Amino acid sequence: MTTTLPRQPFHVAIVGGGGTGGALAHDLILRGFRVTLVERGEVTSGTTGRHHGLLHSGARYAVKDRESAVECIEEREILGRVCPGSFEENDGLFVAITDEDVAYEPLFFESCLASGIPARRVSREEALRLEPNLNPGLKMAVQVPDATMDAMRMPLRFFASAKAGGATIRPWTLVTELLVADRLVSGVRVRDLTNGVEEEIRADLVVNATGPWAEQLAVMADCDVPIRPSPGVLLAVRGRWCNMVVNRLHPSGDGDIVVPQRGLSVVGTSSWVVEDPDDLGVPEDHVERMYAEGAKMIPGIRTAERRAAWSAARPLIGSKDAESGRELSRTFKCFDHRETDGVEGFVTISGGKGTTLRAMAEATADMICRKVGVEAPCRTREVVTLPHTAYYAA
Amino acid sequence: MATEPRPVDRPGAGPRMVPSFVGQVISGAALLVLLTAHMIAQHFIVPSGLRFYEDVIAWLRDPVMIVVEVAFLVFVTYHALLGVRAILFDFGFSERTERRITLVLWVVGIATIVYGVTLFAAILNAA
Amino acid sequence: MTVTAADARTTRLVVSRRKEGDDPGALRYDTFDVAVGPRTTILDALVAIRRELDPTLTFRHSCFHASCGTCGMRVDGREGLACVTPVPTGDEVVVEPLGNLPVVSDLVVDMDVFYDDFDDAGRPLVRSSEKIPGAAKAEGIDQLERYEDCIECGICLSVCPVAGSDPRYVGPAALAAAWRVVEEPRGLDPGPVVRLMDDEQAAWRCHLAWECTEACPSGVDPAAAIMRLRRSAAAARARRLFSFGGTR
Amino acid sequence: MASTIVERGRPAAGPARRRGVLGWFDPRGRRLGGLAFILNRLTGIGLVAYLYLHLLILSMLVQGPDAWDDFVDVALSPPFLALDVLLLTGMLVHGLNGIRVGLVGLGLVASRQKALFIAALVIAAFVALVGALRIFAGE
Repeated sequence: MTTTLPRQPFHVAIVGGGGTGGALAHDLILRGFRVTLVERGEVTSGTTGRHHGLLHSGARYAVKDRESAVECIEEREILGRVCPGSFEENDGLFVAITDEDVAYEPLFFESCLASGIPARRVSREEALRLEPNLNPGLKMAVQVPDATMDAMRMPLRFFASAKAGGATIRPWTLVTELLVADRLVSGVRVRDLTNGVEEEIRADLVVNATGPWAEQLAVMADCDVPIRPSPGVLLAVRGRWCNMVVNRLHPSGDGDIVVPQRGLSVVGTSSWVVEDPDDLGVPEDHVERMYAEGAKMIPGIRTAERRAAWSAARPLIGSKDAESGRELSRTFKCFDHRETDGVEGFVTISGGKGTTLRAMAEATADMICRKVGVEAPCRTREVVTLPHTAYYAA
Repeated sequence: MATEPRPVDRPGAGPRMVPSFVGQVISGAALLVLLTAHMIAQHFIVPSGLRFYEDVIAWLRDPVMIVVEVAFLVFVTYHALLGVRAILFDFGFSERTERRITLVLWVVGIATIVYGVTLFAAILNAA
Repeated sequence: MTVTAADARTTRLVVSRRKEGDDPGALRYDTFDVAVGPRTTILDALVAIRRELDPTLTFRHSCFHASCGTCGMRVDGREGLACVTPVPTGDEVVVEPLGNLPVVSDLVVDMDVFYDDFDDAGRPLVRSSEKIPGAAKAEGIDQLERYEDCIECGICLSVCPVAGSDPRYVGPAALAAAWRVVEEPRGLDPGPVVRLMDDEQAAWRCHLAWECTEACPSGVDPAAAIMRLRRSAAAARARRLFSFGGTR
Repeated sequence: MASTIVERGRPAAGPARRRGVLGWFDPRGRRLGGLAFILNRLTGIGLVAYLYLHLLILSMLVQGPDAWDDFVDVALSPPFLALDVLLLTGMLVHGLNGIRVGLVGLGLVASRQKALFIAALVIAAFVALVGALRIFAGE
């Protein structure tokens, strides 16, 4: 049974103003839904904004997680089209420093090609010409189409477009409870933090897009989401030490990526697992490791001035036994809680990463359409988003 | 008391003839020359420091000095009142009030110059 | 933020809690004692207050590394990004929203006014590439004053004495954005931008207090941009003056 | 070492730094350029006041030599001479800073404002000192 949307549009309440929530709002608006998005702070203030700003070519996942790699290279191309001007198309360089790295290279290179990622082998000399600050002891490098983005402003374009399309975006709005009766979620109870007013927002469907906070929200409806908040430490040093995204050519590990961001270079990252995504801390030994590992690729980082060090919690899907988070997949997953917990009107989208925000939204919106029995094709692959400034400007 | 900002209007209609800042710089540059002349001439060249009545009158009878002093009067008045206007405009009054301020300052400026020139003539006549 | 016992101290944060529509004269502050370590920033402390003491505290933040520009505020009266401002060593620190923008709630200001001007100035451009293919050096990256470094935090507007008394002034960020378009037009015609900013409420309004440049957390130098914009505007006027039949 | 809420709703005398018109003259938190702005505004207002005072005083010349020379005697007393020094200093600061404002403000040397301000202050201080010595020495 498929129908078009009724005259009184189906109302979706999205909880969580990260990149996923913003992209979902944009997607649903384009499909004719009515959308209200609530976020307890400023939009992108959770995990999204703390992202290192890499628009993945997928090369980082090519060897171990082919599915994520293919997802990335596809999304990279789409985002380049629908968010023109939001990226620095600087490419990425995977540098081999040790003999082990060199031994790993053929597998890496072939995996990139097999995932559809256009990779190019670069000699030591050419690598040093492209990036003079690289460790002169490097053996060889592989160039891939990575790019960098502004971790806040790129997602903001989706919020801007959703808002212009009629979505209600409410930052500073704290969800105090889910309205649940007879295993049916019918909306959220919120508190507007700007004026203290409590109110109910009725909705036909509530989407939990709270990333690493997904479990905290899901328990309000007695649902379970296997999300592990897995923080990583990132370090920003002053100076633009490279123009391309510099990665270590080896299996993903700590401190093996340097992303240029304006006049800063961001070194990432580490990985562990916590219970509360609001209480991450920034272990000083992790910061030290970022310095040490980053300096193996770009020696100047060793003595570069520290601008900031912070932690961001990835929302990883996986068992509660996970210890470091590295073993968990970087893909995303939609949960229809009717199927997982017997609760109707409630959907969770989590996992994933910045690069796949649009794909996550598409998958979630597809699922919502199927649930509701509505046929409305996804348009976010074609519709160019508004500039980020449109989110604020009148 | 803190000023609560109001919505911003778009910039005005476009370039004026001469931006008031440029007017201020030009008159300021002229004053640098004239004021330096005024100060050096009156307080350093005349041995007594141009203080007593006879010295002043003798000084003012020099036609070159008449020109210099009148030019000085015009530029200093222009520069001073343009400065006052800039300060008043920073209060953020309405455009109508600003037009009135400009008008009032023109009147004050012309009155000042007329007063100064008249005074000049009166002094020379009285002597 | 986890603080180990060894280096922990307690600092008193006095935080502005004014809400939209409150009487601007009626200032209200809440006081919190927060455990801090040597690396604790104002933003860390605010996050701790929200988590442990008062979930209703509102403030803007996103990236935690001076890249998004959302956490501009005034700490002991001086503007800065909370995420890179360490908690001062004194007993008490006053945290207030940016000035010269309407307060929405607590430390949150309404950025609409800021972005409205900004958009008119020529939308901030993000370079599609900083790489010069085959170049041995990333040329110009150190030398160019890159407007893209602007993170739209609003701090320059907050410190500006002119914007402080007259909101009609378009302000340093918008002017710096305009200058960026002139400096590196990338195929656009910068003429209309120069003409738009050649205005008593725009480039000519600045009184050279230079506070914007001093306060900018991202090294943009808006004040120098305004001065260069003036030079361009003056040159454009001179060209119009000496070209017969030219219209402005 | 638990965090605590100490007090709610403390009213305060005012923001840490004043905004609005009085904010022009509040030196707290200002840097060099901000101080130059304050100084220029204050000396400018002072000089406008002096201009009109000067024009008023000159009218005494119309009343003939006796009135004027009596006034000059008063003006040569030390308190008045001190005011002369103040006036000279104000003119120097405003004038020399004015050169800086003109050069920088037209974009001719858009990035040298600090050095120029320091130079203006140094020269102003030196000339004011020389001037003060001469004024008090009665030449």
